[in-house]
Amino acid sequence: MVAEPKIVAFLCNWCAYAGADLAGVSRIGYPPNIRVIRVMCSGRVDPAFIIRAFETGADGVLVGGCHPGTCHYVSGNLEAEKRMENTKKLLKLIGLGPERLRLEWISASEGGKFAQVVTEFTEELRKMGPNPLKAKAKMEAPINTKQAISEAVKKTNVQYCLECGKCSGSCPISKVNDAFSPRRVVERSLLGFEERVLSGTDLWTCLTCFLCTERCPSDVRFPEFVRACRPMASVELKEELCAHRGIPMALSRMMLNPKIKQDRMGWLPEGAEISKRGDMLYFVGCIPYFDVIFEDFNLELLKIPQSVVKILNNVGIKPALLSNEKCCGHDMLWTGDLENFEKLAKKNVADFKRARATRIVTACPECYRTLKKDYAEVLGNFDFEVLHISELLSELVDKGELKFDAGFSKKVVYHDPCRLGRHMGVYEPPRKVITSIPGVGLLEMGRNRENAICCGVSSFMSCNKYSKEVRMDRLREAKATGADLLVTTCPKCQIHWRCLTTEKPPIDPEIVTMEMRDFSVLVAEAMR
Amino acid sequence: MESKEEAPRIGVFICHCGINIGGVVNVPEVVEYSKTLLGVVYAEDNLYTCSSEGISKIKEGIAKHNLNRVIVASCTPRTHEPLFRAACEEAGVNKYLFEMANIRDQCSWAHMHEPEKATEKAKDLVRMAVAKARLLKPLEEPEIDVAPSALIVGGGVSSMTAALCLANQGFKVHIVEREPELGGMLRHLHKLYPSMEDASQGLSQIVNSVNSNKSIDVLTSTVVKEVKGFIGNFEVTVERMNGETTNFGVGTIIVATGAANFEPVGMYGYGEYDNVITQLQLEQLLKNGRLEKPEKVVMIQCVGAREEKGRTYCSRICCMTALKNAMHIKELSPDTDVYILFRDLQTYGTHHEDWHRRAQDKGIKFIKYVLEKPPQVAQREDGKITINVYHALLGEEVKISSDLLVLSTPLIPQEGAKELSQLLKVPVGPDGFFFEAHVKLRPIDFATDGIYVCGTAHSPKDVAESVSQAFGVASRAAIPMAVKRLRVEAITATVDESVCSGCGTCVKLCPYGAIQKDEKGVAKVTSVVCKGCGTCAASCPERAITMRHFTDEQVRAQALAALGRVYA
Amino acid sequence: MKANESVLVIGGGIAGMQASLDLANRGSKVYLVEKTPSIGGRMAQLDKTFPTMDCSICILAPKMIECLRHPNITLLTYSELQSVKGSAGNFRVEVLKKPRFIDENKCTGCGECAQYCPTEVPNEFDMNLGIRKAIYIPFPQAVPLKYTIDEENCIKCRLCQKICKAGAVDFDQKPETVNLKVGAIIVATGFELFDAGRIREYGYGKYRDVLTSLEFERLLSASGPIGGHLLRLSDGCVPRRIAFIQCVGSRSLKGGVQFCSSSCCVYATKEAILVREHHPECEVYIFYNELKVFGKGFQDFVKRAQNEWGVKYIRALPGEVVEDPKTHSLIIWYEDTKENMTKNTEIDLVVLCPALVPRIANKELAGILGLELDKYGFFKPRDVLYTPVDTNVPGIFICGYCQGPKDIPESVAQASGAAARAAEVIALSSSGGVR
Amino acid sequence: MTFEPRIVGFLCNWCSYAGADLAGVSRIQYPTNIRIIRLMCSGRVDPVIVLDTLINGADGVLVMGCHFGDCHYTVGNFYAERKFRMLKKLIALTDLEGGRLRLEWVSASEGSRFADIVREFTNQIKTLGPSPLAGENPKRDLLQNMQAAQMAAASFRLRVLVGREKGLVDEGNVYGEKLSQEEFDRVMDDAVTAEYLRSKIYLMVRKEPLSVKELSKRLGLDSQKALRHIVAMKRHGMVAVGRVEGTTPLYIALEMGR
Repeated sequence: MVAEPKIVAFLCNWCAYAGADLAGVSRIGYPPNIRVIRVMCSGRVDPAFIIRAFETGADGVLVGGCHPGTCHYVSGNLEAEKRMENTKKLLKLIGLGPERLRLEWISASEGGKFAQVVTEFTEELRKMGPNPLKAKAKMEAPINTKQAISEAVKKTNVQYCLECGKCSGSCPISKVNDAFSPRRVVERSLLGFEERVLSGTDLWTCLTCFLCTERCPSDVRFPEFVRACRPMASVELKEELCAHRGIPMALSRMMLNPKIKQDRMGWLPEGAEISKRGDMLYFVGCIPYFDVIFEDFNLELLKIPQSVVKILNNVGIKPALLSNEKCCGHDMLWTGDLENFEKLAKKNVADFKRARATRIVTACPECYRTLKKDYAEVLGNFDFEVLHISELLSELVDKGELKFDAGFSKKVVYHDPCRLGRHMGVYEPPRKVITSIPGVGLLEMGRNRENAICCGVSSFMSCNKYSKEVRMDRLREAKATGADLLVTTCPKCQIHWRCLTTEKPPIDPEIVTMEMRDFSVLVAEAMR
Repeated sequence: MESKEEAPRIGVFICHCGINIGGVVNVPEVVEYSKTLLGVVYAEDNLYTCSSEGISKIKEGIAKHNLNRVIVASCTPRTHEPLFRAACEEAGVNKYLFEMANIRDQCSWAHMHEPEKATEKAKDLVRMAVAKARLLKPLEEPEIDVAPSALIVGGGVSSMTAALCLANQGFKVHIVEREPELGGMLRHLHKLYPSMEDASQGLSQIVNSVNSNKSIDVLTSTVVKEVKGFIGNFEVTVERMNGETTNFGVGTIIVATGAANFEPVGMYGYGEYDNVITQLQLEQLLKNGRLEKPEKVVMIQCVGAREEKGRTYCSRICCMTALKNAMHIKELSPDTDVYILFRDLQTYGTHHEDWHRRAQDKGIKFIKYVLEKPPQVAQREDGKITINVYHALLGEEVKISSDLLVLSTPLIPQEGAKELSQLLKVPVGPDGFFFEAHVKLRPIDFATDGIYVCGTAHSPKDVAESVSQAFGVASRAAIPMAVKRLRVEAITATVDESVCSGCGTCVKLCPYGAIQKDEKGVAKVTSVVCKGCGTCAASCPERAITMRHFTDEQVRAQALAALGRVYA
Repeated sequence: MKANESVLVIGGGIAGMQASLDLANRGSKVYLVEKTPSIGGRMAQLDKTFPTMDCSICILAPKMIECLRHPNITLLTYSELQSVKGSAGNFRVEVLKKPRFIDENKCTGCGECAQYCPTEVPNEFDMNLGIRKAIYIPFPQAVPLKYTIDEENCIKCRLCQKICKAGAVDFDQKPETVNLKVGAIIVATGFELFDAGRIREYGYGKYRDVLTSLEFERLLSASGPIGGHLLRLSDGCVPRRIAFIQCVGSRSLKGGVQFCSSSCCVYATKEAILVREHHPECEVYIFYNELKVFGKGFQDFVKRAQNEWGVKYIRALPGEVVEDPKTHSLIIWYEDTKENMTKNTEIDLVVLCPALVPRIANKELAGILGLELDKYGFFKPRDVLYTPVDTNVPGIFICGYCQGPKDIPESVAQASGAAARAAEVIALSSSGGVR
Repeated sequence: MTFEPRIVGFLCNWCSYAGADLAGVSRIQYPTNIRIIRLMCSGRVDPVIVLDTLINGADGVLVMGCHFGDCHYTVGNFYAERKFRMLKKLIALTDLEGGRLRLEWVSASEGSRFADIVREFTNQIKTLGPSPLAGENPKRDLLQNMQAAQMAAASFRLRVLVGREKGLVDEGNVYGEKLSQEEFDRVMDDAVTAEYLRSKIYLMVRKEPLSVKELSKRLGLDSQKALRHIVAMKRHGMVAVGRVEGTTPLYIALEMGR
């Protein structure tokens, strides 16, 4: 027998919900597949609600609101319309198809229309077949946290802490938030107050930027300790502290489903030379999704993969791409979802093999670190060479094989993303490439290379007033150099910085409107 | 060289000592001033008169202006007189025709904020020196023999190390130990850091080689009763427990009496609860294997040390002792939780830091406490000790209930240190430990020639450090004994027979018995024995005694010069 | 005097000098080898010494001169050990005497030559803060007071040759090998400074007003590059706020050395007091993690610095020293670990106290002498407890900082100790056979 | 212009002088007024020289030595202390302020104690004001008293007593008779007064021949006592009858040994 479609409906209190009532009052029948959730306004419906609904197995989601012009809250419904468009794009990318999401205007007097919409939608969903995704069970925390933590302590040298305070004197967060001190977390763990470590927000406050690791004379690797503890930490708190309502991670989890066929290649420009298989594989990462999720920021993120392909083609490389590439799993690894991280890693590696790749190039520092370092650790054997685009290009600069056509005179300041810099020690390649662009002058911020500070947010966790301080601090520092352009290799840096424009009350545009460019985009711009 | 006849030709050399003097005192002004003084034929200033450049300047000056008196106005004669005297001698001026004006230690440094007044004072000090110099007379230093034997007071590891080293150099050694057996503090210790070997093992080796060494004469259960004489010729009287006394002579004396352990009665429940003990007592338990496998052990550092008042010093060894014993406990029972409550962990140098890291590996728990908020200690009904310690970092009290509380207490001066210091006429410092001649460059000498100090009698230190010092004194003491003959003080008293009435007052009051009445019934001074204190001269009813280099005339001249009056 | 009654001492610092003087005074012949042009070592570079605040060169100079004048001591400055053969009681040693291009017997140290020499070179003795000429003495109280031409920088204009009335300049001087027979050898090569630039977050080498403590000593010293008038190098202003940072490269398991240099806490205290002495209005901070006050009189010394001199101690190792992009003044970020508050403060002059590390050259020397080094590069005692100055090679002894971190008095006492052991060897060998 | 006292310090080399050095080394500041004379031992401080210093206009004299038991020469400071007591007694007779003279024990490790004493003593002298003996015209009769005191301090009798005190009190005299400290002090007091008066008489008659009557008047002493002193002085060959005026002999001073 065929499974009956399940529809989750979010109906606004004043129109659609009333319409649904009317349908009942008027004894108009409609299929029983629908489960109605009442919201005060369709504007309240967060894309995250929808994504989560699909992630947990809903076959369709219906959003009902008032007709344009009749919104009880003036314009809530228009807001909803915009969001639904955006969400549809995500559904397209992830391969569920936009059709499973439906927005309808239903007034209090349109009982009939409501019944009709439900009936039609149920039919369509029947035709589409069931949503491949199913609700997944929550992961169990390890039983013996005490032991797990003491193992983590040994693994990350936490026992060597001398309480000198160098970590908190370095930590960008501690500087703005006295409540947070890496060494306090350390001391608690050492004196056997594990519970308080796991239940508190400290674990989620750490940016894992490795600045303390870089400087700790006792070689205490705090971020790694934090990472090791997070799987045991309170999941509720994690959800609560996660920015953008966890959409990115939800999407990543969805990709795990074998039946999911993503439609993520839309960005690929005409005439780009790529292949399905090949020695060098370009690992794109989640940029297509970010492009949609952070649409409003106008960061033109798709330019990044486009530029990378252009550059590769220009230097005579025809990269292999994965049409159904999975998330590298970085955020899961760093937020304690080890189970799914491992699954993603395995799937990606399988795909790499299938594509007969031996070398993997990426333009994203997180992907870079995750593939190069963490995959190897988790999977044991990982025999692929992982390159950051800047490494690849600087080699070419050395060989004199990197040719630029269009030089442009710009003062550029380069920001070292934590993952590329301190995590992986890649400081010079991007600089070498940038300075090799005709006309480009490279400036340095006071805190650069090992001493660079984080853009302000990591893994979309704990985005708050403190991370805001950090982000502004970094932007101010960049501005102070007098550069025209702030260049980074990490799309997330740009996202986190640009996100400041949405802050209320608005932040001095002087600071936040600094022109930014992704490394690859900058390079590509200098090529024909 | 006879300078009585010829008129004084005085040269004055005034030192800037970099900016130590020059930064406060107007040196050029003082130079000009000294040129105006009676008898001064030459004056100059130097950046550092003690530099080899300065020294050659003095020599040049003597030659060029054929000076027969030299004055250096710089630092204190206590450290620099020998150097300048030597320079004079090399230039053919008897070294007792040299005089110093202390315009740094007792002027520029002490009056840093009053440059004018300091300059005035400097002038006076130079004037005083000149006044004395005019009356100086050349003197010769008699030579004496040095007995090739040493007395070592104390019988611990420092003492025995020094003894063996001296014996190997061919000297006779007498060890006087008041305890019935040799060994000192080492007898009470279990293991020794950093090597963690048994204290008894190394100790027995040393004791054996000491006992089997023919050149070393060991007197246990014996104390020093009296010491007379001077370097090269000390007369020692020792007394055994049974009251019988022995005398013998030695050339040098080494103080190696060690230190005692502080008993923290009334602190943290010590003496009140039986499971509150000192590290030393813990060593005993470990030594005799009498420590059960406790669930928790807590150690508190700086108990009775580094106090605001009283015992303000750091005892140096307690932190490592605690680490050592903590590690030992962990070896005996890995499941025991060991806490060390400390202020600043004194893990200096290489080995100590090593052990610190190992202790961290072993999971020993370190809690920093602050002097303002010391741990609170109480005993529970079940006998466990509860320790409440304010944890500054966590900003809260941490409560530990422990089976055993171990107090790390400092080493304190050996009882009888003060008596010995008076017996030998050597000082003890404010902390009660023996006080060396110069903290920096004479760390194991006393100001008194021929007497030396080593080991924990000098200040708290561990075995390796004590042994280093012990070898050190073995060298210092060997020097005069190796050269066999010494030149001694020329600054001695002399009696004017024509004036002496033979009243014998001086004979009675001389602490060295350096004055005897001769057959003519007048007083006579044995100058090698005379130490030159001058008490006799100041007391002679007939004022018949002249104290060389500090004659009535010279002193009076200085005094008058100080008052701006000319000596008539 | 019999060969086996003489001793070779390597290193002309306070330890080497003390060992030499002890031996010479007891009648042994001593050859004191120093690789720089003057004896004196590190102590000669210091302005004052703790805890008595004695003027360092003032108490050292007499000893240096005593070494020079002593009939039993032969100074071999500007020389290096080349080879050693034989065994205790009977070592055969080759010492390379580098050419000074100055006839030591003729040179009066008048310094005319240096006045005319056209080539200016940073002065190593002043930690390269000051300058010297290509013909030079490292410092005014140098012993012997003989000039040296450093080949590297000399432009062979021979002006000095024309100037020198004593006719001491001799450009034809060749390296010369001195062969010695000695009964025992004492090694006292001291220490060098950990490269503070390696602790990048403190900006040494990047900011002009971030100095090392030894550079600071030279600034304080009257014979130093700016005559002891404490000023900022960047702008010549009197600093209003000075900070000392402890443990730069020491006590660390990463990027530095694991051991504690044992003297920084106290010498920083000394330097802090000196600052207050120079400029009473200048605020002084000492950033430390653990105050090592184990030495005799140290704790009282620190108390005095706090109570009488108003030196402020902050228990924290700062995270970083950054330059304010606008004002260009230095800002120290730190967590005051007594209050658990992360703060920052503006500082005019930052003094780093780098780890004092064994000399790199020890490796080579150890090779020549056949000595063992510990994992840090210190010479290894035969038995750490009972024979701290002995080595794995009988007849060769070690003392001072090269044996392990220690302060001046400890070095002096230990130097005497090494002298005593050497004396034993001599005694035993002259009475046949060494243990 | 404020009064800047001239203070002379007699310090022993081993403790006090070292203590003074330590004060400087530790940069402990104190007033500049003191001028230090270094002696090997406080026992070397001869009362005659101290008095001489005061006579020549010192506003204050500070004698410093080792603490009891620390003396480098075992007992030098004991003798210093005894001499000093005698000195104080004499000064008391001369009506010069006793506060101008002080004895203190300072060890080599007591730099700050040294500074404290100097500071405190200097202030004390400042409050006392300039010495009446300082400057161009010193107070004449006080000067004469002081000279008498100095002469007494040089006298055989007082010096023997001081030198023998230890012996007499602890070991007893040749006949093995011991004196108690009190007895000795009584003897000492009498001797001091007597020697002082005789010195004074001597100095008077040295200027002009005087009769016992006149002397007793000037000394404010009943003539019997004055006569007894004269007789004693005649015996010691200090004075003789110069000439006889009517029936009253006038005495004159004789030149003495040194």
